[in-house]
Amino acid sequence: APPFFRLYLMIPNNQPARMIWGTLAAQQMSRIGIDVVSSFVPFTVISPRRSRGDGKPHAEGGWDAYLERYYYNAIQPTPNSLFHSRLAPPSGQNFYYVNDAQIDDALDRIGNTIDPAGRQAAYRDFAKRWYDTEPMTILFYPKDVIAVNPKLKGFDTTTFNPVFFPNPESWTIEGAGNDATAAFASWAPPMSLIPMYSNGYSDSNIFGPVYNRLYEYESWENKRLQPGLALSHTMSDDGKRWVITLRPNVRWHSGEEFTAEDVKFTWDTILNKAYGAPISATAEQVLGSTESYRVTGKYEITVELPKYDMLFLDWLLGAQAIIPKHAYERIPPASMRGHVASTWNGRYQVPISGGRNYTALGGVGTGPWIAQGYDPQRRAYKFVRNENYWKPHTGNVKTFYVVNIQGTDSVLSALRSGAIDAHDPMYDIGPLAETIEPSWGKVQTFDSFKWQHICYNLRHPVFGTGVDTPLGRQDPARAAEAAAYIRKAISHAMPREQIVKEIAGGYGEQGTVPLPFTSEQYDHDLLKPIEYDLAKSREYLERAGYRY
Amino acid sequence: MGTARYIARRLIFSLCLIIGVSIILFTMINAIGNPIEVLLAERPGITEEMIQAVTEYYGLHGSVTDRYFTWIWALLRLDFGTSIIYNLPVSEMLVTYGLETLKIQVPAILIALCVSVLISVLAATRQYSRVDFGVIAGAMVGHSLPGFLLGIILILVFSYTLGILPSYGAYSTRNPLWGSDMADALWHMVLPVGMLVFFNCATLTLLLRSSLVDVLRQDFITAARASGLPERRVVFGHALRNAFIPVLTYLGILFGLMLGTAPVTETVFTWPGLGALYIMAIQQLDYPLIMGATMVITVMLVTATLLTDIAYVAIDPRIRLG
Amino acid sequence: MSALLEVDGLSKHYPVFERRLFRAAKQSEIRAVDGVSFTVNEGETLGLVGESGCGKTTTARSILNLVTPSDGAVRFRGEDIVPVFKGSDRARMLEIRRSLQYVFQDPWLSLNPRWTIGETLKEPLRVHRPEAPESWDARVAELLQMVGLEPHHAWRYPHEFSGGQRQRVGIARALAIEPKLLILDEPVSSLDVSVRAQILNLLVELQDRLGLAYLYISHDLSSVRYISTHVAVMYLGKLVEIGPVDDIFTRPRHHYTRALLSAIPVPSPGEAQDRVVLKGEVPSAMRRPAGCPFHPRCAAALPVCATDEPMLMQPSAPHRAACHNPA
Amino acid sequence: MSDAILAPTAAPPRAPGIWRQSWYRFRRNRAGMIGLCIVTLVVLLAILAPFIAPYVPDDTSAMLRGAARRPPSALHWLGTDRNGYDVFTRTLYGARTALMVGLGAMLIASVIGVLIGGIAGFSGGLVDELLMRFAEFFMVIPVFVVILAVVRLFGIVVVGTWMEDIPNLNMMTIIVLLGCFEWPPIARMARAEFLRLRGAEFVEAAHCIGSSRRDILLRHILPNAMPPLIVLVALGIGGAILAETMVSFLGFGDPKAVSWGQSLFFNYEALKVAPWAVLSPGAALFVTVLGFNLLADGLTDAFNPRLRQ
Amino acid sequence: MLSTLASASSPVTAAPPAPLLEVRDLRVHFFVREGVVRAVDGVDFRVNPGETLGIVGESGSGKTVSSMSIMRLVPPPARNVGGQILFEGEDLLAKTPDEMEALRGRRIAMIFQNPATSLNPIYSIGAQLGEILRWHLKLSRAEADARVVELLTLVGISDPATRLRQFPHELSGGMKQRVGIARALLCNPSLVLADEPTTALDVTIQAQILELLADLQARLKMSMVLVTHDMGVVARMAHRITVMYAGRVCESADAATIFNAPQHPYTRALLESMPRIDQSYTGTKRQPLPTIAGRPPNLLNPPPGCRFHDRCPEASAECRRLLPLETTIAPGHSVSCLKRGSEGIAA
Ligand SMILES: Nc1ncnc2c1ncn2[C@@H]1O[C@H](COP(=O)(O)OP(=O)(O)OP(=O)(O)O)[C@@H](O)[C@H]1O
Ligand SMILES: Nc1ncnc2c1ncn2[C@@H]1O[C@H](COP(=O)(O)OP(=O)(O)OP(=O)(O)O)[C@@H](O)[C@H]1O
Ligand SMILES: [Mg+2]
Ligand SMILES: [Mg+2]
Repeated sequence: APPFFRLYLMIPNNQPARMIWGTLAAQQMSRIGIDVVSSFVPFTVISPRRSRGDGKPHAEGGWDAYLERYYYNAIQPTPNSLFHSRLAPPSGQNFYYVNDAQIDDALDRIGNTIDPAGRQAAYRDFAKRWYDTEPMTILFYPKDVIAVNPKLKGFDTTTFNPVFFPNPESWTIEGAGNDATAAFASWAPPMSLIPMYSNGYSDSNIFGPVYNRLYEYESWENKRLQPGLALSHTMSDDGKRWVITLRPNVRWHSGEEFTAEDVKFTWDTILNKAYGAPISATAEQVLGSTESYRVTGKYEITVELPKYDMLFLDWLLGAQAIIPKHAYERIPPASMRGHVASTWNGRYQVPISGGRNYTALGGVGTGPWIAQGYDPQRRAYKFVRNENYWKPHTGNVKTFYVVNIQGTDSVLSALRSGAIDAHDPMYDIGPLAETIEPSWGKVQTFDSFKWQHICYNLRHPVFGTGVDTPLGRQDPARAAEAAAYIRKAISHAMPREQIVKEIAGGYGEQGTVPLPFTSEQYDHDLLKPIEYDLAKSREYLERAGYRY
Repeated sequence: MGTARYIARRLIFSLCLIIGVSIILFTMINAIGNPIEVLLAERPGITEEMIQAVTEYYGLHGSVTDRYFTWIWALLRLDFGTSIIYNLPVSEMLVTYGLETLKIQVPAILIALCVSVLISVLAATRQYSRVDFGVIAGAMVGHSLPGFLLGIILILVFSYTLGILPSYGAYSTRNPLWGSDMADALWHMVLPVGMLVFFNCATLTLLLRSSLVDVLRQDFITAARASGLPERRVVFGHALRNAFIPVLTYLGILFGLMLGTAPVTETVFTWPGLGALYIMAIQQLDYPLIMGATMVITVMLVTATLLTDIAYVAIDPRIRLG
Repeated sequence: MSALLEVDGLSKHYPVFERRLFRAAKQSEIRAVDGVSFTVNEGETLGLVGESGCGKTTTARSILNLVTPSDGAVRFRGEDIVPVFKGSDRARMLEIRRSLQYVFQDPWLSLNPRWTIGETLKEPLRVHRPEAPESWDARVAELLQMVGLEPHHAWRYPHEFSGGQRQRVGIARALAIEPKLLILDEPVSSLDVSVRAQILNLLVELQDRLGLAYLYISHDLSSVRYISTHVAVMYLGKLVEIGPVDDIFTRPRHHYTRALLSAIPVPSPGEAQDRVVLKGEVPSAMRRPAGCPFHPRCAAALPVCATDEPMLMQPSAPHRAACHNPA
Repeated sequence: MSDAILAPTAAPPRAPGIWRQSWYRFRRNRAGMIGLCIVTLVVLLAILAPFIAPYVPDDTSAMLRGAARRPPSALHWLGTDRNGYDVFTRTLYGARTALMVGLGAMLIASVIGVLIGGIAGFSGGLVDELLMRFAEFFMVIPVFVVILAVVRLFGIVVVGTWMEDIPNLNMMTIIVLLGCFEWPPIARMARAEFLRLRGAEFVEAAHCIGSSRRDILLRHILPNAMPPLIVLVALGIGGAILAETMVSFLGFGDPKAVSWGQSLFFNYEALKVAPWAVLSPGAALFVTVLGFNLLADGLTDAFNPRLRQ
Repeated sequence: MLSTLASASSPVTAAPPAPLLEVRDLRVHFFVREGVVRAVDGVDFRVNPGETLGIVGESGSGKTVSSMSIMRLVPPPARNVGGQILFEGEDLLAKTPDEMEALRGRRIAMIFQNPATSLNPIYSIGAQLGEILRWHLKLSRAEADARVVELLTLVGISDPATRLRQFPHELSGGMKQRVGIARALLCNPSLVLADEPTTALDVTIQAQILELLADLQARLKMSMVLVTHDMGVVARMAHRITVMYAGRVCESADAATIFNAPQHPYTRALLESMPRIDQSYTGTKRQPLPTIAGRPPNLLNPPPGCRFHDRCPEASAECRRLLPLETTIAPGHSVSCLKRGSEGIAA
C-alpha cells in the first residue's frame, strides 16, 4: 500500500544515542504507513529552517519534524516562555507554532497568577490539554548521569542553563592540598561567552563561574532561591512593583565596585535590539521597556512591571548574570560577539577608577572565578580562584579548567586518565555507566529538568493543521482534530520503555508532556505513560481518515 | 639557470592549482546560499543595522565575483576572516590547529621512513626468503588495515584494557606526566603517531621493497659489487638512493593522504588538529573556517608536491630541468 | 629496369622545443634526414647503411608516411605519394600501402602480443580485402608456409615463438597483400648469428620468387654486402656515398665509408688490415658541424671541408660520393 | 625451406590465449589466489545476503524485545548492536554496499580516466599537456575533505528538489565523488600506456597496413593498455571502500545505507560495552580491502609476463 | 690511426705456463619454480697471464653466467653446484665473502656490456670511481681524484678533470664505456672480465673501444676474458678462443686454429653461416648461406647426449645418447665431440 503522507524527520547528528532512537522512531513511523525521510543533520541545519518563521513544510525550505532535547531557562517550569501562540518566531521561541486557545489560556495563567494554588491549577490545565492533543511527541525524561573523579567531593549539582554550572568553589579534591587544580569537560565549543547570548551549557559552563546573578539557587536538591548579588527585594501585592536591594561592597574582578548601574546596564543591553540577544523578546515581555526600571540608590533599583510575570523572579533575577558596565559599555553592539569579552581569546584593557587599566583575559564578573582566557592547545578555558569573592570558597580548588572534549568515549578515557574531574550532562554516559570502574569514576545521577521529544511543525497541512488529511479535507472543521489523531498515532508507535531501557541505559522516565518529571507541577495521576501499541496507532490513523 | 627556472615553473603551476581550488571551493560554498542566513538565523529580533554590520564584517556583500575577490584579497593578506562558531580569527586557529596536526604527521612520516628503510633492506636483500615473505605479508596486512580501525584497536588495548596510554587529546589538562609539559606532549603523541607510523610504514615498505628489489637487479649494482665494494655500501650507498626515486612521489602523496584523512585520525584520538577542526567547521557550517581549512590543506598539499618535485632534482641528476 | 621508388630530396626535420617559463619555444631543429635522394629499381635491393642515429629509420618512416616528411618527394612508379597520404582519399592511400610494406627491426615488439599469429596475418586482408573472407584462412596458411612456418602456427601467440620465427611472421604480414617493395629496417640485427642466415636466405629466396624490390636498412655491413645490389651510405642525415655494392665495398671513395668498412672486425685472425679508426664521437644531429658533416673526424679533411658542404657529384654516374677530397 | 623444430605434422592443440596465460601465471601467485578467494567470497556473500542473513537488515525487533547490545548468541550469531540490529545481518549486507561503492566509484573513475588518459596519450602535444595538468589539479585536491564538505552541503541543497527522491542519495554522492577524484592515477597510467603503445612497432605496423585510426585505437591499443589499468582498478576498489567507510565513520555517510562505516560510527562509542558490534564490520572491512589489495598484487604479476624469456 | 693486430704475437708455441685462471667443470644452475636450468653445466677453460681469452657462443649459451661466477656474483636463484675456479692457484669458490670482496675490483675486475646501465646514474663519475679507490687502496679523496684523472686520461677521455664532476647521463655511450674500462683498471687488476663490452656501441665507436682494449691489455700486461657473440671481435682481440654451446664448451683453441681449422661441427657452422664482408655476392646467383637449423635446446630439460646433436648434420645415434667430454686433440686445442674422438658419458 502506498504511504499516507511523507514526513521529513531531521535527526541532529551530535548525539549517537539520539541518532539511534531517531532512526528507531523513523522506522516505527513507517510501520504505520508514513513515508519517513530521515536525515542526520547538525543543529545548524535545523535552526535556520525553523527560525524562518513562515511555517513552511520541509520540502519548501521549512521543516516537518526533528528531534530535540529541551529544557526551560529557569528551574520553575516556564512553558509560557515557549508555547504561547504569541511567541511564534521570528520574535519568539515557539518554533513549533503551538497554537491552541486552551493552551494559551493556561499559559497566561501560569505566567501571571501570583497565587501558588491558582498557578498549580493552570499547570494542570496546560498538561491536560497537551496530553490530549500531543502537539509534540515527548519521548522521555532523561536522567543526567555524570561520572566524577572519586576523589572529588562537593559535586552535588548537575549543570542547568544558566542557573547551575560547575561550581568548583565548593569542590574539594581529596589529598590535593590547598591549591588543587580541577578540570571539567564540556562537549561543545561555546558560541559566545557574554551571558545574554548564551545558547546552553556549552556557554554557561564557561562563563558561569565568572559571573553572578541577583538571586541564585541554593542547591540542586532543594532548588530554592537565595540572595546573590541582591540582598533582598519587596514586591507589591499586584506583583508589579519591585524594589531590589543590592549587596554592597562587592567588587568586580577589575577592582571596581558593583552598583545598581551595572544591573541597569545589563537589562539595557538585553533589551537593546542592536545587541541582538536572543532573550530580548522574553525580557521585553517581562519588563516591557527600559522605562520600567530606575536606579533609586547606589544599591537599589526599582522596577514597575507591566503586569506580574513569574519569569521576573525565576528567570530575570534568578538566571540572568549581571555584566559590568565599566568594562563592556565601550564595546559597540555589533562587535560585542566578536570581542575578547565574548571569545576569551586574547586580552583587553578595562579602564578603572584612578585612570588605571585592568588587563582582562576574558569576561569580567563578580563571580568566584577569574577568567584566564583560552588555551587552544589544551582546548581549555582556565580560571583562578577569586580571592576577593564576596562569599568564601568552601573547597580547595585554586585553578580550574573547562576543557572542550567531544565524544563519550573521549570523556570517559579523559576521566580515567585523570585529565578531568567531572563533565556536563551532554555526554549521555548512561549506556556506558556499567563500564566505569569505581577506582577511577563515581557515577552520579541527577533528576534532570529536560525532556527528549520529536517536535512537529504545527503549521504542516497534515500533522499540524490537518487540512490535508482525509478527514480534514472532508470536514475542514475537524482538521485540527485529525492532525491530533495523527500525532497520537505516532506517539503510540514509540516504544518509550525500550528507548529508555535499551538506548538510554535505563536512565530516564517515559515522556508525556513538556514538564519536568520530578517537578512539583507534574501531575502523576493525570499523566500516565503513553503505551506502545501499534494497533492503537492504526486506529488513530483510521480516525484521521486513512485506510489500511 | 635550469634548476631555478624549473622551480619557478613548478611554483607558478602550484599557484594556478591553488587559485583553481579556491575558485571551486568558493563556487561550492556559494551554491549553498548566502552564509549570512545561517549565521544570523538563530538570532531572532535582529536589526537591519546588525545584519549590515555582520555582512560588512564577513565581506559578504556584493555579487559573487565581488565576494570572491574580496575573499582572495583577504587571503592574500593572510586574513581568513573570523570563525562563526569560535569568534576567533581563522588564521590564528589554523596556525594553532595546523601545528598540532603537523606535530603528529611529520614525526610519523619520518619515523615510518626510517623503519621502512630498515625493513625493506632486510627483505629486499633476502628476496624470496622467509624474512622477505614475512615482511611482505606484514606490510600487506598493514596496508589493508584501515588506519582508524587500527586506532580503535590501539585505544581498546592500550587505553582501555591496559590503561597505560592516553587516548585523547594532545596534552593533559593538568598534572602533566612527570611534571614536564614536554614529556606529557610526547606521551600523548605515542598512540596517534604509532598508528600513523604503522600505517605509513606498511605502504612505504611495500613500495620501497619492490623498488629496491628492482634496483638490486640493475647492472650498476652488479658493477659496484664487482668493484669489490662491501655489501653494506652497495645496498645503502648505491641501491637505496636509487630505490628512493620512485618512492619519492609516494612520499608527496603520503603527506597529502595524511592531511586528507586527518579528520579521521584526529577524530579517533580526539586530537586538536586541523582535521578535527575541519569536521567541526563542516558540522556547524562555519564557512570561514571551512574555506580557510580547505585552503590551508590544499596549500600544504601543493607545497608537499612542490617539495617532492624539488627533491627529485636533488636526488636524481637525470631529471631534465627547464 | 624501371625505377620503382624514387626518393627525391627527402627531408625530415624535428623541431626542438625549449621549455620556457610559460610556453615551449622552438629552439632549433634536428635534421634527422636532410635532402636524401636515391632510387630503388624493380627487383633490386638498395642497402642503406650508416651509424646509429644517422637517419636511416627516419628515411624509411618518411617514405611510408609514418612521419610526415618535411620536404621532398617520394615517387612510387613515378607518382608522388606524399600528397596522397596527406589527402583524404583513403582508397588511393590503401592502394599505395598495398605495394609498399615495412618489416620492423624488433621481432619482439612488432607483433601485437594479444593477437594470435593468424589474427595478425588476417589484419591486412581485412583492411584491404583482396579476396573474400572465406579464403583468408587458406591464405594465412599459405603465407606461413611461404616464410617457412607451419599452418597450425596461426593459432599461436607471438610469445610462443623464437626471434627468428617472429621475424618470419613479420615478413609474412608484410607479404600478405603482395607488395612490390619491402622496406626492411634492420631485420636481422636483433637476431642471433645462427638465425640471421636463415632470415637472409628467406629474403633472398622471396625476392627471387616474387620479384620484390628491397630497401634494406642495416648497420651490419656483411649482411648488406650479401643481400644488396646497391648501397647508400648515410652520415648525419645526409647521403654521403651511393653506388653498386661491390664498388662501395672494394673502392669506397668517401672517407667515412672507408672508416665504416674498416671498423667492422673481420672474422679472420692475423689478416693485417689497413684499419682506419675514427677519432671522436658521432656528433648529434642537433649540433651538426658546418661544411662537410664528417670533417671533424676525417683524416683527409681539407680547409674547404670546414666551410663548404660537398654535394653528391656526377648525378648520372652509378657510384657517387659527397666529398671534396675523395679517395 | 623448412624449420626443423617446427616439424610435427599434426597440429598441436591450440595454445592458450594471452588472458588464459595470465590466468596460469596468476594461479601460481599465492597472494593473488588468496585475494581472489576473498573477493569471490565477499561477492558471493553480498549476492546471497538475503538468503543467508537471518534477519532483514533494518530489523530492530531486538530493541523492542529489549535485546540490544547483546553478545553473540544462538539467536544473533554475532550479537546485536546499539541499534538493536543483528550484527551478522548488517555485516553481510554491508558487503553489498561496500562492493557497490568500490565498483561504482571505480567504474566512473575508469571511464573518466581511460577517456582522458587515452585522449591525452593518443593526441599528445598541447592537449596532452593540458589534460595532464588538469589531472594533476585533481590530485592535489584533498579528496576526503572535499567529500565531507560536499556530502554535507549537498544535504542542504537537495531538499525539496527531485534529487531527494534518489534512493541512497548520500551514497550516490559519495560514489560519484570518489569516482570523480580517483581517476587521475588511471588517466596517468592510461596515458603512459597509450603513449607507449602509440609508438609501439606493432601499432606502426598496423598504420603501414592501412588500418583505420579507430581500429588502431580500439583493437590494438586499448586491449594492450588494459592489464595495468585493471590492476589499478582493483587497488582502487579497496581504496574506495575504505574511503566510504571513513566518511560514514565520521557521521557523513548515508543514514539509510547498511554500511560497515555506518555500523562503526554508531557502535564506536560502545566499543567497550559491545566490542562485537565494532569488530565484526571492522574485520569485514579489513578482509575485503585486503582481498582487493592481494588481488591487485596477483594481477600485477599475472599481467607482467616476462614475454622475452 | 693505424694499428697492428693484438694477436700477432700469440704466445702459443711455448709450453703452457701456469695459468692465471683455470675453470674446471664449472656448474651453475638456476633453481626456478619449473625446475633446474642448467645454464652452465661443466665448463672448463683457462687464461694464461697476459693472454686474452675469447668466449663466443649464441645467446643463452652461458657466457655471462660463466664470467659472473668467476666473480661469485651469479644472482639468485642461480647457485654454483660444482667445479673449481682456480685464480692464481686458489679456489675462488672456497673463499669467504670478505675475501672475495677484497679480490673483486682489485685483482679481478669487470667491464660490463651496457655502459648506460652499469654506471650508477645518480653519482658523478669521480664519486663512483673514487669510492672504489678509497675503499681498496685507502687513498685520500685528493689522491683518489688524482688517480681517477690519470686513468681517465689513459682510456682517452679528454679533459678528465671536468668529466670527473659529470654524471653518467652527460656522457656519450662511447665515453661511458671508457669510464667503465677505467673503473676496471683502477687497481691494476691482473684479470679483466669483459662481457660483450662493445655490443651496445656504434660500429665506429666499437672499433675505437676494441682498439683501446687491445692496446691497454698489451701495455698493462693483464689477462682478459672477452665474452662476445661476434666472431669478428674475437678474431681481432683474442689469443685463445673458447666456443660455448648450451652451457658447455664445444671447442677451445688458439684463435688461428679456431678460424682456420675448426673441428667441432658447431664452430664450423657458426663460421660458415655468416656472410663475409670481404666477399662479393653479386654476379652469379647468390648461393643460400649455410644455416644451423633449429633452436638451441631448452636448458631446463636438456636432451640426453650431445647438446648439439639435433642440429648437427653429423649426428649419429651415439650422439643422442652420450654426452661428449672435452678431449685435447692437439696441444692447446680441445674439442667435445664424439666424432672427434671425445669420450662420451651417459648423462
Ligand atoms: N620523433 C622524433 N623527435 C625528435 N627527434 C627524432 C625523432 N625520431 C628520430 N629523431 C632523431 O632523428 C635522428 C635520426 O634517427 P633515426 O632513428 O632515423 O636513426 P637510425 O639511423 O635509424 O638509427 P638506428 O641505427 O639507431 O636505428 C636521431 O638523431 C634521432 O634522435
Ligand atoms: N634469472 C634466470 N632464471 C632462469 N634462467 C636464467 C636466468 N638468467 C639466465 N638464465 C639462463 O641461463 C642461461 C645462460 O645465460 P647467459 O646470460 O649466461 O647467456 P649468454 O651466453 O651470456 O647470452 P647472451 O649472449 O644473450 O648474453 C640462459 O639459457 C638463460 O636462459
Ligand atoms: Mg633505426
Ligand atoms: Mg650475456
